[in-house]
Amino acid sequence: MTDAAVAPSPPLWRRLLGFNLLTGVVLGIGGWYVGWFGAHSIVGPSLDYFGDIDYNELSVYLAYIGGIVGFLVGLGFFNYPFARLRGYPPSLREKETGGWTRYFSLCTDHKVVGIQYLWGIGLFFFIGGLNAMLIRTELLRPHHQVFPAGTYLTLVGMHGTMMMGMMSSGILGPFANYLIPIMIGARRMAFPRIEALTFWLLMAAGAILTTTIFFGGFPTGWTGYAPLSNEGNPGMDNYILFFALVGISMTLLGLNMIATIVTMRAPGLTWTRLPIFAWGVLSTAVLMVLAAPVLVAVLAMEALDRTAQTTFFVAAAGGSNYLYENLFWVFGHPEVYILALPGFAIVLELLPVFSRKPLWGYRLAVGGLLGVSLLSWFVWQHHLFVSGINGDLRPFYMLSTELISIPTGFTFLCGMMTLWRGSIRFTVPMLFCLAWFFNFLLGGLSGVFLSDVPSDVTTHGSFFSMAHFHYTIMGGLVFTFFAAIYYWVPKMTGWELNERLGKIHFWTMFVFFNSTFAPLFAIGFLGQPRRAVTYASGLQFLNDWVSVSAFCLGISMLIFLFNLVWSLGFVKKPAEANPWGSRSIEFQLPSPVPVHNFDRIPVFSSDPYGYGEGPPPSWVPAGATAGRD
Amino acid sequence: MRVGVKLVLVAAVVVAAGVMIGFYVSNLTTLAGSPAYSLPVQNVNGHPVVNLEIQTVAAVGPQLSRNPDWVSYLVRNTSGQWKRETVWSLPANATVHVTIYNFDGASGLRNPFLARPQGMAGNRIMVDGKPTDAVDPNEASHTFAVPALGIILAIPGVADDAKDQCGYAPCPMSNAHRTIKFTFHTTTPGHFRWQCFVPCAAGWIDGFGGPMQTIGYMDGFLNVKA
Amino acid sequence: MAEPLAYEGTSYEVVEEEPPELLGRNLVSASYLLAGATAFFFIAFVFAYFYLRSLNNGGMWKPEGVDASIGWGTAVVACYAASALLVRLGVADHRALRRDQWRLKGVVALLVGVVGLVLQVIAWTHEGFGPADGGFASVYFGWTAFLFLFVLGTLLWLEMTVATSYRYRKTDGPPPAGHASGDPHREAHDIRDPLSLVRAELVGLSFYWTFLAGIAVVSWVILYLI
Amino acid sequence: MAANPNAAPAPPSDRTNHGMRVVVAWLVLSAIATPLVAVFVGHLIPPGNGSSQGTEQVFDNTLMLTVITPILCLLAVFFVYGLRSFHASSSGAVLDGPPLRGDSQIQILWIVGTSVIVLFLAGFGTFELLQNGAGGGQGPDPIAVPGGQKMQVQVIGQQWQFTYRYPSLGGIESNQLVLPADTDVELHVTSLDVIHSFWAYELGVKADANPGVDNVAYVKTKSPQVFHVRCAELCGLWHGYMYNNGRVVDSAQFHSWASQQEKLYAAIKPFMDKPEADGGAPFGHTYLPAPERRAG
Repeated sequence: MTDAAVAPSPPLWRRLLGFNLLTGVVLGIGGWYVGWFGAHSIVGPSLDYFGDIDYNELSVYLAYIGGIVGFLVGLGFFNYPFARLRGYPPSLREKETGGWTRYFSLCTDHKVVGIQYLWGIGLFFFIGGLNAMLIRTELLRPHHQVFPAGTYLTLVGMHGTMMMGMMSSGILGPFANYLIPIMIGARRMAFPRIEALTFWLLMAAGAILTTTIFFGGFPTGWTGYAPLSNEGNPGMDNYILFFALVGISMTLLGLNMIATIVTMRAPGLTWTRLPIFAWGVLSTAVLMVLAAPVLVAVLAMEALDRTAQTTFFVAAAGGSNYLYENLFWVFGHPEVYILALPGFAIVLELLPVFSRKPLWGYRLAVGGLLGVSLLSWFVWQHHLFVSGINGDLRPFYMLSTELISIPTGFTFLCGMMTLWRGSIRFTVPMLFCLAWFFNFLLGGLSGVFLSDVPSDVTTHGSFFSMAHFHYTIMGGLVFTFFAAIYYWVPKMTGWELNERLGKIHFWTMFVFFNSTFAPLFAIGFLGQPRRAVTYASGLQFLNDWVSVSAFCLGISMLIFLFNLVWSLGFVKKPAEANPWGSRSIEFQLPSPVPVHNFDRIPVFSSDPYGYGEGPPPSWVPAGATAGRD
Repeated sequence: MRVGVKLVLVAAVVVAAGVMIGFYVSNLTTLAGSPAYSLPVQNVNGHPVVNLEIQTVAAVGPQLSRNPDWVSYLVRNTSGQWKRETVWSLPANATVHVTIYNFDGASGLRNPFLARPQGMAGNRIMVDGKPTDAVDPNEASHTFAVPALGIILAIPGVADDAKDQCGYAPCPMSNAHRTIKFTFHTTTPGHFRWQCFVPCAAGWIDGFGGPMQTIGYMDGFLNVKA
Repeated sequence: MAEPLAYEGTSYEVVEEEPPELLGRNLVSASYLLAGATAFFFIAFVFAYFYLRSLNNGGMWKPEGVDASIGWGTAVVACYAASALLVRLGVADHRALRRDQWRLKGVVALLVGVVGLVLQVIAWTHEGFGPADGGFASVYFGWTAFLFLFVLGTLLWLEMTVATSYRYRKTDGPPPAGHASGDPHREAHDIRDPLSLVRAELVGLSFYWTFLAGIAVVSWVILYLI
Repeated sequence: MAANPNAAPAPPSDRTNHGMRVVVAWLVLSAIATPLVAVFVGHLIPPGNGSSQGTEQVFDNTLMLTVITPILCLLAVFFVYGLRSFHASSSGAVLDGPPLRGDSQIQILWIVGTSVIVLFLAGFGTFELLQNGAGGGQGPDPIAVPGGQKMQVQVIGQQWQFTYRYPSLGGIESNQLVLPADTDVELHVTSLDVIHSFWAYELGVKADANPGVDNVAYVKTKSPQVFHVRCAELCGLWHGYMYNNGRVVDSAQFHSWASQQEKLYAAIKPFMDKPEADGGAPFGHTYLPAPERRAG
């Protein structure tokens, strides 16, 4: 593959004025105004369905479509399709400039996209976290105090939507994009441009959601239930567009992952030799490809309800709010496993390395991941046990929901038996993985209460369910997200992270995470509903406790941020190629990984978990002469 | 890059982030909010008495809002001007005489039960000088309701064919209007929300978007202070 | 110590080349996955159709006068199906190395597809009802609108393959390096013999377009027949 | 401390029967902890004894907590024991552990164990649910209907208040839910605009209020008490303020409250639809969906 990838880079001013983030933002804002005023001047008042209000919904959507198109044009995403429309032949990658500017432009190197994802998602993760801090500030007192009525709802909605939307790609975005091609012995993802597109769509989505505060916010929380969303301010459209873009991004990300894993595995990498992380990515990606389109469809209906005045969700006019609830949760429940499964995979991937034992029960672990992925399609109405939908189907959904704990239990068994009689090293990534067991156990067992209809009557819609999904998603995903960061960032950047700060981060996060969310189980049981700005004055002590813990949790995140900036920006201690003694292939490459990954496509002869089974086999076939002589 | 330069960079990023967070939070704290408006308190026989004069208008007008076509409540301040303030401070254990001038037409109540005046002295209101026990639910233009205090009353609307309809607020008293008077008593201190129950936000589904869900228009607080 | 998998300083010239059929496999698998995603997108509309129909909330599923015209619907879906069929036949031609016949079929398929889109737009304006007229009207307009968008995207993809076939109809061997992505500054192709990919792209496209036409037929059965 | 994966020495053989130790410790701990949890913790779990349904929920929660306790004990024993016994030595080279790749007996045991627990819980939950609906909203066609005479109350949610209509009392309506003690009540929950959720916490009742849907829930009140009603589904601006007290009162008080309410209601009565007794619709107004507008 001869290539112009390492062509000499043009001068800086050319790079700044070319297709990059700067032009993307400028054209994006320009496109927004073109859409907005274009719609107003062309469409005029005749299509102003809302008569009395001072904006027209159609122009809101045209503005954002203009903005997104402008953004993508500015980044250079339309160059290739236009060349193809004019009949030029396909090519794999955009002209790469090298240097730091490639992180701010359309770059088709999967390693660059992985790092872009890490920082981009990190940014929005911290914005979501900031919202959580503001929510807890408001809940210091049992009645309104800091934010005006309505704003609290916007905060809750932004926190939930941001976290759900962004963290869906939280592991597949940075780590799978970076690692999957390496782990399967490939030099690229199947579709490098689509890979870049998923990232930049996510960034556009994040910007749209953050700016909802300028358009009145939205009152619906992350679920966006109609018909309340039909009533919402134009800020509601930001929610719809955010989640629709996230849905498109997720679909494409999953598609790219599956295509890559299925078609691009190196010789010898049979399905039973695939790293368990790749299995986790695969099972997640299947959910993404199939579930996210349902989300896009239901949001499309909602957008039509708001613009074209269709009546999908208006009961008095032939629609039904149950339609929204059903379709949303058909996406929504696979979605929570989109969040949880990569966490399982990371735990199972890291435990063998740090207990120096093979992954116990490989096939069972794979079966567990795929079983969760499959079962997650049959449980969605457990979110609607008291909604009055299909009262007679509740026993079925109760059963299917509890059945999911069987494949989830496989992950526990395989993880625990991998630790058993191992030689455990308590490194920072390992600590985060061990914390996963604790958090996910509490999260999973509290889920049993929610899956049981009689218990769910009290716990549904209360802080109990809120605590439950924070234990599973924050305790299950965010902890493993940090495990992955501490484990792989030295490989990705070539610099080590400070271990002492990492341990401080871990222990503060673990303690304050539990101190924040464990009392919420009690608060929920004692009758505090979610998303309500007021609560019974008797619950003030517990709520204050939670708020203070949450602030400490926020400080713990700042410790992490400090570690990141300090280690990667100032200390810059070069990382060893294989700091953890891992047998996985990415650690047999230099840190950071060279642009072409491998000189010669490796040949696999075993899975990467053969600890205690003698020296690892060579990946380079005999007689290979690629590379330096 | 030298360490000093890096430190300056980091500091700049931190400051920029701080400014943006501050901007974000301040934007959130002022989003559709209005400050509490203290009503003048008279003292009658050692007992606090408040006269609350409010106006309900179909279109708040460009003078008072960025959204001139929104329906709104207005309150009269001490200098006799109409202000778009809906968070009102009241003393505890006070008698509040309320006068509502309604310049808006009827939209109709969705739940007719709320047309029964409740929670004020005598469970009865004066409509254009006539004592009234029940308003025709279909004639209701707005309600003034403080659910936590049990106060609910429907405000009858101006007839559609009335002459001299008010356009944009503030509406002069020469425009067609209905006058509603009643009295209620505040008790313990607290924050009590008040709202309108009539789906009167024209253009939104269920008539409950925009001004109906924005403090400063059809919703507000009674901040009862000790 | 085993042979390292990569040296940091290795330049691209010594890196082993990618097998050219890899991208073809990528493309075909992507078309299957895209079909899966598309199916789930439209399943939402199928569900909406049957759900709202069975509920018939407020008797507003299909009020008087709301009935999609089967004539227009048949014409539109027939165009989609014909276009997809032509592409399938074109793939057979391409396999049999009858490139000129494939190009002809490709262009006709493109035109027929565009005619289908135009007919769809005309059909919308000729239905005697609007999107706000109840459950069926919502599903009808939502489904056909998004099918329209999907078809539009597929036709753009078809245009790309047809255009590449036309541009290099007289070219033997690889096109000039500067043609890669239409970027005149390219010094080389990063795909060996990029024109050989037209076949794989066509196979993927043909599968997806047939699938989408199948969805159009399903929509025809559901929206117009039952 | 980078271990060289290529030259890991074989681990020293370990004759200790770790598995037996863990199992014994687990059995002992579970045998102690489970009864303690069942007896002392279970009954503390809300919603309490406010209604038959509430009592059943407490029992249900207690049972699940009891089932969960041994699982928690197993994990606790495993991790406390495992992390103490199996960590790498802090000095010197890191040894590889024994290359155990699976054990079909343990796998089968685990699968059977989890399946039994799961099926038992699902079966038990279904049993509890089918007895009397467990206080949850069941939609317009309830499957778990308690027998006997039931008092009907319609709960009408709107932005942002619940009102309650009593068809058996001439269709009177109230801002506050007042129920007679020791009575089976059939709640018909509906909404006039967006989705709300009627949550009578102490009574163990939760049912979503959906526009155009009649969501039925059952509750059997017990002794007189005050309970709290909150909205449990996000419904807009004043969602957080959509709460009120309700009362369960004895029969005499209930009737005096009803007649008082009837007086207040009399003025508005001409504007309300006719009650069922006079040949009108069952709930006086068109809020309750007609039979063909079933949801599900």
